Amino acid sequence: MLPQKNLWAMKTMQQIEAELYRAMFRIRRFEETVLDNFPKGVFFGTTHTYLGQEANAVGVLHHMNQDEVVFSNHRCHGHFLAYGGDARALFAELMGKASGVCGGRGGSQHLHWRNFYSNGVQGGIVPIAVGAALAEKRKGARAATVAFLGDGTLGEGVVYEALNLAALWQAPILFVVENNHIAQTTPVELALAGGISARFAAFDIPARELDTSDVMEILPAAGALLEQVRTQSAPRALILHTWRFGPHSKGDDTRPAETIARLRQSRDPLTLHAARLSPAEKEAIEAQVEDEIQRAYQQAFADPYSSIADL
Amino acid sequence: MLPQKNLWAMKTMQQIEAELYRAMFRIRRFEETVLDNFPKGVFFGTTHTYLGQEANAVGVLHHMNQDEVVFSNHRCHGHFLAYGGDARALFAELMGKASGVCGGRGGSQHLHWRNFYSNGVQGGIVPIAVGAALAEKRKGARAATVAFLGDGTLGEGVVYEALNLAALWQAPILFVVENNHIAQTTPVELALAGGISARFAAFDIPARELDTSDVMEILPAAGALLEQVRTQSAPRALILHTWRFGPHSKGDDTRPAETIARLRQSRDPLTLHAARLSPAEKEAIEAQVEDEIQRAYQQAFADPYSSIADL
Amino acid sequence: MPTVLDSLNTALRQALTQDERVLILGEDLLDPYGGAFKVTRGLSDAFPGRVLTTPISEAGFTGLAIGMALRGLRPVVEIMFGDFLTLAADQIINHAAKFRWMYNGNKPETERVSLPLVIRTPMGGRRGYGPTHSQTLEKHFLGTPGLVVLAPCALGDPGQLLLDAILFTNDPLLFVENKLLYLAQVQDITQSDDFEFRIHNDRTDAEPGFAAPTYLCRVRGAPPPTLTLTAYGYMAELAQQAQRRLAYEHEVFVELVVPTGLSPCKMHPLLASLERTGRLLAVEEGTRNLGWGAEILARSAEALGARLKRARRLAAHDLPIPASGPLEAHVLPSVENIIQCCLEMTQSD
Amino acid sequence: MPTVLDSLNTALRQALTQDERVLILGEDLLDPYGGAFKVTRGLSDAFPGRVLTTPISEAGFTGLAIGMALRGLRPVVEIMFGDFLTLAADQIINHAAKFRWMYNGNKPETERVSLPLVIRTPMGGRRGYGPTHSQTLEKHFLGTPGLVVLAPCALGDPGQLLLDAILFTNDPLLFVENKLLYLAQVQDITQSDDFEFRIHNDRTDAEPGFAAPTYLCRVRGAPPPTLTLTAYGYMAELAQQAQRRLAYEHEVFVELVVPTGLSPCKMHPLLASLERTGRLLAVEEGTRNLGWGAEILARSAEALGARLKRARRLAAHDLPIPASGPLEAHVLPSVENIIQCCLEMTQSD
Ligand SMILES: Cc1ncc(C[n+]2csc(CCOP(=O)(O)OP(=O)(O)O)c2C)c(N)n1
Ligand SMILES: Cc1ncc(C[n+]2csc(CCOP(=O)(O)OP(=O)(O)O)c2C)c(N)n1
Ligand SMILES: [Mg+2]
Ligand SMILES: [Mg+2]
Repeated sequence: MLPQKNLWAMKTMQQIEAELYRAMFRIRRFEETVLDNFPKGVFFGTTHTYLGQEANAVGVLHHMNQDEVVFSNHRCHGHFLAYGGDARALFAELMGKASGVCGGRGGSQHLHWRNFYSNGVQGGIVPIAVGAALAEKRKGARAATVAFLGDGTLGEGVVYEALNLAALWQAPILFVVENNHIAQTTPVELALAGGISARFAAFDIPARELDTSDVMEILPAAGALLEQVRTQSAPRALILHTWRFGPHSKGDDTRPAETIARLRQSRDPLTLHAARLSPAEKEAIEAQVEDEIQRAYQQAFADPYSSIADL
Repeated sequence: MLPQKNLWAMKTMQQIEAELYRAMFRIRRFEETVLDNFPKGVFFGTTHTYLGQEANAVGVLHHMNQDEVVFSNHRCHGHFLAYGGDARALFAELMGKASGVCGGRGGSQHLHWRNFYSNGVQGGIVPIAVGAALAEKRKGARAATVAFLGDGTLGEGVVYEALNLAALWQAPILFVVENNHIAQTTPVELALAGGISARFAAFDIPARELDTSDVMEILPAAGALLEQVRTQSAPRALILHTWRFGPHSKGDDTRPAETIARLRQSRDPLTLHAARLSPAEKEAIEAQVEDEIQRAYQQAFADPYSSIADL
Repeated sequence: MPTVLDSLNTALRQALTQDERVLILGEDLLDPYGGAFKVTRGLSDAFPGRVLTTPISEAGFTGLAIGMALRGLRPVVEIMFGDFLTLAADQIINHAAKFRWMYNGNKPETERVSLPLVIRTPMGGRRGYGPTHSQTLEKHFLGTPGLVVLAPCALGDPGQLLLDAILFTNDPLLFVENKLLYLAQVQDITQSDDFEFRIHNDRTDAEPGFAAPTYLCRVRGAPPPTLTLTAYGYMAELAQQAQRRLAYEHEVFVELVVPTGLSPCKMHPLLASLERTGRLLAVEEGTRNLGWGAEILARSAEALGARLKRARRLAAHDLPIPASGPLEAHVLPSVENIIQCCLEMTQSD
Repeated sequence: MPTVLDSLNTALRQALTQDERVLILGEDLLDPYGGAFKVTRGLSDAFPGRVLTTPISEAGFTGLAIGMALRGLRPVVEIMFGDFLTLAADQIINHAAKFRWMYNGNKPETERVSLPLVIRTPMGGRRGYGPTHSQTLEKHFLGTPGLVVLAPCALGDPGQLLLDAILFTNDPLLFVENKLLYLAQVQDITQSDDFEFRIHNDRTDAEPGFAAPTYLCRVRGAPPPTLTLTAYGYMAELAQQAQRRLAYEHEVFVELVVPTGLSPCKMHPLLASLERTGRLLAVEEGTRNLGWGAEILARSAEALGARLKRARRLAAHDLPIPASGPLEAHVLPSVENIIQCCLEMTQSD
């Protein structure tokens, strides 16, 4: 949400709520468009959509300043769009087009734009995020770094090396764990012994847990933690219990359809938040976003493929 | 202490105390002999002595049955000797002799004998120990596995992968952390954020902490935990706060001499335990051990070098 | 004929049936999903408790398997993408590969350790997965003392190779499966109309019952070859396509040598062919520098000296693998590239 | 002349002085200890807060340094023993080496990332440290796209090589220091009574100001060489000793080519020498299979074809490195081995 950031102080709550809805709806429609069009063969490789988790990225990244840094993972579209990334460039990246975020080199999981970085190896980017946070600290910047990671990624040892170093050297970083209760097809219970917040406590990193899909709960919690990160120049963790509505990548959901249906009913961040908007406002936003996403898709589609001349 | 094990039930407390003293004194004199003779050039490579930590290995491994398994680390001489390993074979291994524990291939850090294994890469053997414990469990054996690791080794991520797997799959293993407050030259405070027992708690592994150099405190605590490991077929941790009396390897101690002197005064496991023995008994044991170690050294010294014909 | 995937799946099933010490560990292995590439599909249902789905801890569960192997089981590890072998590099290089030799100095037979561990992993690109899910990284593990590296191909019996490895190895073994090979049909080399095959059934000395064959392939009825082409895994498929087209479209006749053992590498079938042709092209999907082909060329140069008239490697460009289809296709070696190279090498001399 | 250790220590001091973005991270670096091999001795006292002693977390602190480099610092990492690079393999291969290329597609200059990271590490045996503290493992990292690998030698100015790397690289760079080289005296190649040197000052194209020279060495006044010997790092020292003895004791004259850039490898000085001699011996301390020498032989065979009359590699035996002195000495290549090989290669033809 970089562009709007400076206006924050001047905004009414209503405006903010509308913006949050717009941001979440943008992700939702982007991801749905990806899944809908995948069978047509327009995209290369595979994808991991953010459906159901939109409130996390939007609630956290709404607070980011221009000079602040975000590290993301394989499920990065939502993070990227919430950071302010361009939908056309992201579509184009997935399509292997020259106009893509990384000119088609990275594809869905490997993005870099401004201070946003993602990679496709679970956990490996976490110590890198800590290093980035320390670099900003050394420059004397009061910039926070955010690192997103999933519940499954808590299986990787390097994450704990990173937590230890972050705590020892007081890196100004917010770890955001998105516990969507599943890793690919593995339920969190089969992969994770003990508790998530206990893992941060073990390294002396204060953690806050939220079990919600309501962006208006995530927003202030994230804001408060980020302020602590900035002012105390120290690590914090935010553990968001959340749900994945779609498949892990494409067509690989082994959960019962009823489970998903129930989740979509009770834990849809868009439905929850839409209730705060007037129907007219909601419709207007949705129409604008729909238009934006469709245009972005069409433009990306029309863009030329990456050229071997650029290699 | 394998050979004596079957006699345990028949032993008096006095006999046990004498045995423990013998075992600790054996380690002490072995290590002192190593350090004393190193400058003569009789050993290859380097060494990490167990001086000051004797009560840990002896208190824990006294309980091991023949079919049980031990994983050790770079500081393995004490573990090896307490396990029942032969002093001559260990001297010979350090001297690169054919009669060495591994025929001179491994040297000081890389030992294998019966169910005892060590390696020189910090932390890497910890998941291997968990796998071994699970293999014994699968065989239906009620055998416990013990894995020793130092405070510094808690920096390695793979240790946490191992803890998670041990807890998820209920491996019958006892993790013994020897927190000697230093890793090479790095004080534990510079390397470890949060707490050691919290790190086990985070993975749902019950841990017991002892801050003692008294083998008679370690012995029952280890015994009780090992019984839990065997009967509940589940992981446990024993955290032993302890002190290294010697250099990390040779001549590389950066701690003030007074600190070491104070530790030797207050926390010497041998002095502490010797008080329980009659002076005559103590002297008799010491004389026997002295003789054993000197003979072991001389024999190893006289043994032929490993031969390239055996490669 | 079955696909390579079916063949491997059957082999795993047989291994679990024939030896109860066999276990499988890896990420997302449980049915109905049955693993990311489905090589383990159906196994967790058929063998409850013996197919263990793990957390995302490549080093950790590889380590577990090493411990299991040391203590008498015969575990099989799946690393979901070969790209993530890097995470288990220390477990493989500094633990598994060393233990057997390092611990066994001077010990009587009964006190020796063995380490029967198979690590299977899919490698390779051409699916648009991008820089961290498309690599051919086995080159970083070739030449590790104590580690055997095998790569099945669509010739012969890839499942048998895997089964033998699981049942008979006593050393840690890396089994590299190219992703595109999975859906290829196994070629019955005894019944080919187009090709003539010979098999060198290299039994590696240390492992009784365990063979890593090398296949020699010529276009049926072709005149003597003027160049030796060597490739493994899925590149062998592309090389065979190139071989056919070279014969039919260009009247250039090459002999194709396809090893399944990459490390240690047995050279005699290749060297025998080179004695005939004097020209060598090694094709691989990994990047060129310090790749498998480097060892092949080095050994050929050592053995033949001036009799090696021309030698070249064809490999991926020296870049990460891009996600965009056209870029990826350009970076990886193609049938066209192979044909082009062979033509250059046989025309000018 | 200073020792190689002094030269490297001075270079680190200069780097910290000349560019305040430079930081050093690694285990046990703080004074008075100053690092396990003392290459960083005195630096933490002189530059408080810029020499960071880390927990035992090779992947973790390498990752930290990658993040620092991405965000504008110029970190230098020390891995205490090169054997433990395996623990950072994923950070190096799947993160550091890829980012620059993968992220920079089609971006304007100002939006590109760079990743100026130097990872220094001591490698090598002959000190009796045994299987996990004596290896020469750089071969597993050579040929990684996006990763530069350098190895200083005692010729010329090893410190300058390190200083240039730290100040001028924009790519991740692995700097491999053989342990026995530390105590060797730097050889002033402009003032040698016994040897004649030529330098090829290969500036790698991408890095202005950053050069990885190759040294050519002949015994002063010797007749034209009949064999090209190539080696790097400490093996270059042994090769030079062999070269001298070959000349004086056997009247066999070889040209020694010592590169400091291992990957990418610049071949022209070597190839030029081979055009003169037609015989190549590559010597390395790592194990033979898929080692540096494989790439050297492969490239030589590609470039020279039948003009490469004889080619061989001399390397460590295909085993872990034993701790016992006599075994270790046998497993690693020696001056005697080099002499023997050169004699065999020049006598029979
Ligand atoms: C090191 C590594 N191992 C395995 C994978 C394959 N993989 C991709 S996503 C994923 C599951 C990740 O789960 P989680 O961290 O919970 O994130 P989520 O997908 O639920 O958002 C796996 C196993 C990978 N990308 N990297
Ligand atoms: C992976 C790895 N990194 C570094 C080392 C070098 N090293 C050997 S012992 C040691 C310190 C270990 O400290 P700790 O675990 O506390 O054990 P202690 O030596 O105190 O018994 C270090 C850094 C190593 N052996 N392995
Ligand atoms: Mg998840
Ligand atoms: Mg310690």
